[in-house]
Amino acid sequence: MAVRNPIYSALALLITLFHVAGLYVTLHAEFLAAVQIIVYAGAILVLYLFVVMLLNLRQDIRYHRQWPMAAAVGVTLVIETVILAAMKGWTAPVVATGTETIVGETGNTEAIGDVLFSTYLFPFEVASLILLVAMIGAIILAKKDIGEREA
Amino acid sequence: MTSSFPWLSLLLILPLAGAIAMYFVTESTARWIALAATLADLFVTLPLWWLFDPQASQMQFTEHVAWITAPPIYYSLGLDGISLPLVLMTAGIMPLCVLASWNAITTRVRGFMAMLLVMETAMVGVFIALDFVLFYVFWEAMLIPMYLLIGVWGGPNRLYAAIKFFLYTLAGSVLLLVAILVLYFYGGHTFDILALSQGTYPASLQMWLFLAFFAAFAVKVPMFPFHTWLPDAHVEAPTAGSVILASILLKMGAYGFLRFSLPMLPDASHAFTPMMVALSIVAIIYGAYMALAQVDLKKLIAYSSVSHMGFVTLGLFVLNQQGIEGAVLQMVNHGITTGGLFLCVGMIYERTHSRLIADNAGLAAPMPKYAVLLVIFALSSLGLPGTNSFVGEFLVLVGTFLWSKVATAFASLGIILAAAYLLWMIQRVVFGIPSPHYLPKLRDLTQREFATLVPLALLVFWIGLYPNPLVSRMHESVTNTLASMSRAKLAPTTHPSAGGKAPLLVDSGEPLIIQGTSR
Amino acid sequence: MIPLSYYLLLSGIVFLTGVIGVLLRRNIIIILLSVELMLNATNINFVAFSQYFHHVAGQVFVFFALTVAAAEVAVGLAIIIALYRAKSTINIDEFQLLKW
Amino acid sequence: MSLYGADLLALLPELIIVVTACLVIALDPITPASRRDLLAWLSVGALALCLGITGWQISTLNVRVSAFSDLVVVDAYARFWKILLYGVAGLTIFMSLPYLKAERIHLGEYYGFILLSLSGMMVMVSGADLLTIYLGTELMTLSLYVMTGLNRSKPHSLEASAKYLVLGAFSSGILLYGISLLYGLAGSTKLVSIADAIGTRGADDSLVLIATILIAVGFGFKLAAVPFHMWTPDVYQGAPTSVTAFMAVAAKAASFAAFIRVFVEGLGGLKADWSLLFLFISVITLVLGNVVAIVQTNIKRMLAYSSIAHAGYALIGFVAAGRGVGASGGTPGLASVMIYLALYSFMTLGAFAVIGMLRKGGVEGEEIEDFTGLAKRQPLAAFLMLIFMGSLAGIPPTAGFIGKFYVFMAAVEAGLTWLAAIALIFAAVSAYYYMRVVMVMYMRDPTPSSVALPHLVTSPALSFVLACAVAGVILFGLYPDPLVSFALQSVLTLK
Repeated sequence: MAVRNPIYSALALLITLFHVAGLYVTLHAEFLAAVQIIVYAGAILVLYLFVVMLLNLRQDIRYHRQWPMAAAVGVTLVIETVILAAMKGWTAPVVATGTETIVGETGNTEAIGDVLFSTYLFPFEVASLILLVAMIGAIILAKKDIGEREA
Repeated sequence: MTSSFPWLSLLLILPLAGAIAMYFVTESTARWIALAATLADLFVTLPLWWLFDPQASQMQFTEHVAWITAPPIYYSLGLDGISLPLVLMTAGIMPLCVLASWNAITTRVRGFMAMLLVMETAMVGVFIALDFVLFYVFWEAMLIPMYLLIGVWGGPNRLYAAIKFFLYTLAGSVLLLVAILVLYFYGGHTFDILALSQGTYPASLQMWLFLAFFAAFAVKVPMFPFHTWLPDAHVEAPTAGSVILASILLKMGAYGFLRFSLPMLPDASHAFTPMMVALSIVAIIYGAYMALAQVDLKKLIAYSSVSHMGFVTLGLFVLNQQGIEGAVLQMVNHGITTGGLFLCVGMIYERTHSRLIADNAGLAAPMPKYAVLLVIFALSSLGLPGTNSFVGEFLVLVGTFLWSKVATAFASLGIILAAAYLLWMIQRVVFGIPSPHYLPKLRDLTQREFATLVPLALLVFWIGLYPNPLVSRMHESVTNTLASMSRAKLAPTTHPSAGGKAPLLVDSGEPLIIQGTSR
Repeated sequence: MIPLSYYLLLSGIVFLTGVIGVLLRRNIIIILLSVELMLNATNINFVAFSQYFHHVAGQVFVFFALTVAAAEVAVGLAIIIALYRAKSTINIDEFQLLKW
Repeated sequence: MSLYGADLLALLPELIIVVTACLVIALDPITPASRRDLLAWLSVGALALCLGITGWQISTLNVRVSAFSDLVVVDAYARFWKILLYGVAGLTIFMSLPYLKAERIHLGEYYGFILLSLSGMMVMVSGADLLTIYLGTELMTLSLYVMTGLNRSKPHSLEASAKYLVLGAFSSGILLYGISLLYGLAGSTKLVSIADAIGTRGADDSLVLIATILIAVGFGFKLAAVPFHMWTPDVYQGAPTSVTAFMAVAAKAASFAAFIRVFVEGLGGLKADWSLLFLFISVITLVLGNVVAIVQTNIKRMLAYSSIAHAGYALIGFVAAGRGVGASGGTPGLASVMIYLALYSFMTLGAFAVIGMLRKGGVEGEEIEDFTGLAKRQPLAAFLMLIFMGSLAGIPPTAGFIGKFYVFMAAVEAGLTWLAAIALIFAAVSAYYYMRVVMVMYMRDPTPSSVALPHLVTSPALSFVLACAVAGVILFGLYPDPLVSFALQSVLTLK
């Protein structure tokens, strides 16, 4: 059952996020597990909760007007996935023989840090631009007196 | 015979230059500029009549310049015996259109004249283009100027008429583009009209292409089920617009059939002949019958156009020398005669502001000059011996007779009906009792108006009495068309990508046209 | 060792939950939360495959996906706040969203 | 050896754009409001510099240069799009100058966002790895979300931004899930590795199909293809007009560029599958776009549906490329998409520039009715709008005709004659709503009762934009050869 109050939804997501972090640990991605908790739980979710409480949203009419349509689409997607998976099966992936750094020799965090500033330097820079846009964009959008700035 | 002097380019550039000049001039000088540009065009065209070699069957005055390299598209122009009379007619009609609009158009004169001149470039371009894409560009380029001519300067119901004209013609011609592209791949990777006319195409493909061509050309002619835009457009357009529509635009459909459908798709043309003849005869009788019922002069002439253009398509699709020559002649004749009639209606409309027969009755006494000219054009329209239409219709009927006697009999009905509605119209308009309300407004023709109509009247008699120079000039080209039809060898049914490479008639090294081996 | 397919199945379920949440719910914040579910499903995939291949590339992708998610949330919530100020509602039906 | 020296040199234009963007944002607080034009000029200067560098790269390095561990490539294909994008961004900035002032939202950051969005697009067109393509897409769309919501005095601006964000995030999620599956298949997100993996595994793998479909859906949102188009009309209508123009032209072009690269270079082995998928999508896209556009009364909304329809036409060229036969393969089809979008930019920018000029009683006149009788009061502007509308309808001798000509030519060559026929019939349908704008401008007189007659806010910058747009529409309509040969050569570097 869907929970009416968005706060509960957010808190449920928080639990999911912790579980996902746990999964990361089982997959030997300790660094990501930490990042997951710090960024997702610590920053993103807190931001959500902050906004939900700021706007004081309690009532929530639960479903979208077009829910039958959406439900139909969802059910179709599920059936399709099952059929596709059952029909063809999935052959094991080819282990690529790329030059990418192998995890395990050094620590996980170290390995990621290593490639992040060598192989993936370019995406890293792009990501920094994305954060710049987000920061300035959020300031501009949330500021109150945007219209009056023009003299 | 290739002339070193670019006559045809000059023909295209002069009106366009006039149209551009409109941007810089005042409203009052716009009329003079337009008149000068159209007259200049006429004077460039006239020498072609004598320079043209009637013995030669190939294109003359050709120009051939690369335009787009991939795919190979050329700025390729030329005249033969079929297009020469039509170009002459276009160049001759346009100054008259300017004269007819001299006082009739009072608002936005510059725009109006610019549109007329752009139309002239496009119309001449359609008749002289030898590259299929170039042809299509000119063909479509007419749409917006004509849309504006009807929609901005037209009558009360002009919005409806303009959009109807626009959509009908556009919807018809979009399939033409597909047909052109298909022909490109089947016809050896060329858009050259002459090369494509030499090609052979599979029978089923010919049928589809014929239908695509038919959609474009039949709407323009207009043939029977596609004619409904015509009465609206003719009635709402300003006088010059009506004249252009009737005299020149309608000829383009027929010209398209003759230039493309017949030589490129001979088998399909043979197969569709019964249908085309049937539709033509229906148009002849239906148009005439509808004309009988009209009380509006413009509508009457519009329906008579449907009827007369039926003769043209009839002559084309009986597929013999007499029929086609008659059809081409009839195209010119209809341009002169109907153009004259529309000019006459426009002049009386300027006086009484009514196009109803009942309002414009009994003009013989107050407007003798006008009455005489109106009678001349009407008699020409009904095909009185001695006038131009007689020669054309006679040739068409002779050609039809060779194909089917029954069809001839039915087509002749159209002539009888034409006599009925035109004579009845004359009886009322010329010899009726003038309504006292309008009588004070009926002044006879001014010198400008007289000068507008007299050249057409002279042409009526000249072609009617001595058509030989015209017919002899088109003879070789018509023979040529029929010869390229009689080859009529079907190509084997293959997709061009399935078989070997088709011969490249126009060479180009671009990768875009390289064909694969299989799909 | 947990087989790879278990992770994929889980991520598939989480992803579908997210998709259906976006399509079904009408509160814009909950829709964004559903999008977070979709992104998390993706991340599970990446990390699982990364472990399977013994490649760090997948984990790096997750790192970037996280960055993007944070940026999207920041902008999204800023828009929501501004919108709420203007309209006093964040109910998606009042914006006529998802018209088919 | 300097670290990454050669790599940075290859990506010098991106670097310049980003540095200028940061500079503009940093300078904004210390620039007095009256001098804010300078920031726009600074941005335009950077664009001109980049145009020169990219032009110089064309003449010197006509090869495929990979940079940053093969995550980005600089090839002729990318340069084609970059040159287009510089032009569009420059014209958008010119268009924005008077528009933003009139709307009283003349912010310095705006130009920074245009440049940041542009740099995202440049990463997209250069990306050789799904990671860079994804990040480029996000950088582009995040900037666009903010720019869409900039005009808060207008009721729809923020709402449009919210819709855009929700559906944009949703589509990114779908795209990302597809990418994760492809990563699982290939062990790498590089397009070449993915192509190899698909080559060895074949197209019958269900996971390959699911991944392809998810990626197609993700890109379908970005391209505004039906049935993933529903954000387009609302966002186009709500966004400030200059932003709408930027979105309709630049974002669409960049999305198409990345889309083509992913599907041709990465998923080329699945040609048969995706060409069938996009065959259906292209047909419903152009049918729905053209039909729904007829009933619109708001001209920005109408142009949104028209832009959906135009995406459908461009997709036809893409489908033709997937079905391409023989030695030339998909070359004509892909080149036709590039030609189409390049020409589409000119007419769309021109049309939006005219809309942005139109004011009615202090606010923007964006209803079609607001154009009533424009030809009488502003004959030149009305005439330009006539040309843009005719070009959008594909009437020769304008650029719109040339674009359609090449797309349909590719379709007929690939044996899709029926598709070309359907598309052309709907092009005739589209002429109806484009000509309605002409009709309103030329054939209707303004009703005397209307209180605030619309008028135009002109400025030299806007005149420049209009002059460029109309020159592009007419010159490429009459002589498209340079563009065509450029596109044909550029597309060859696509593997």
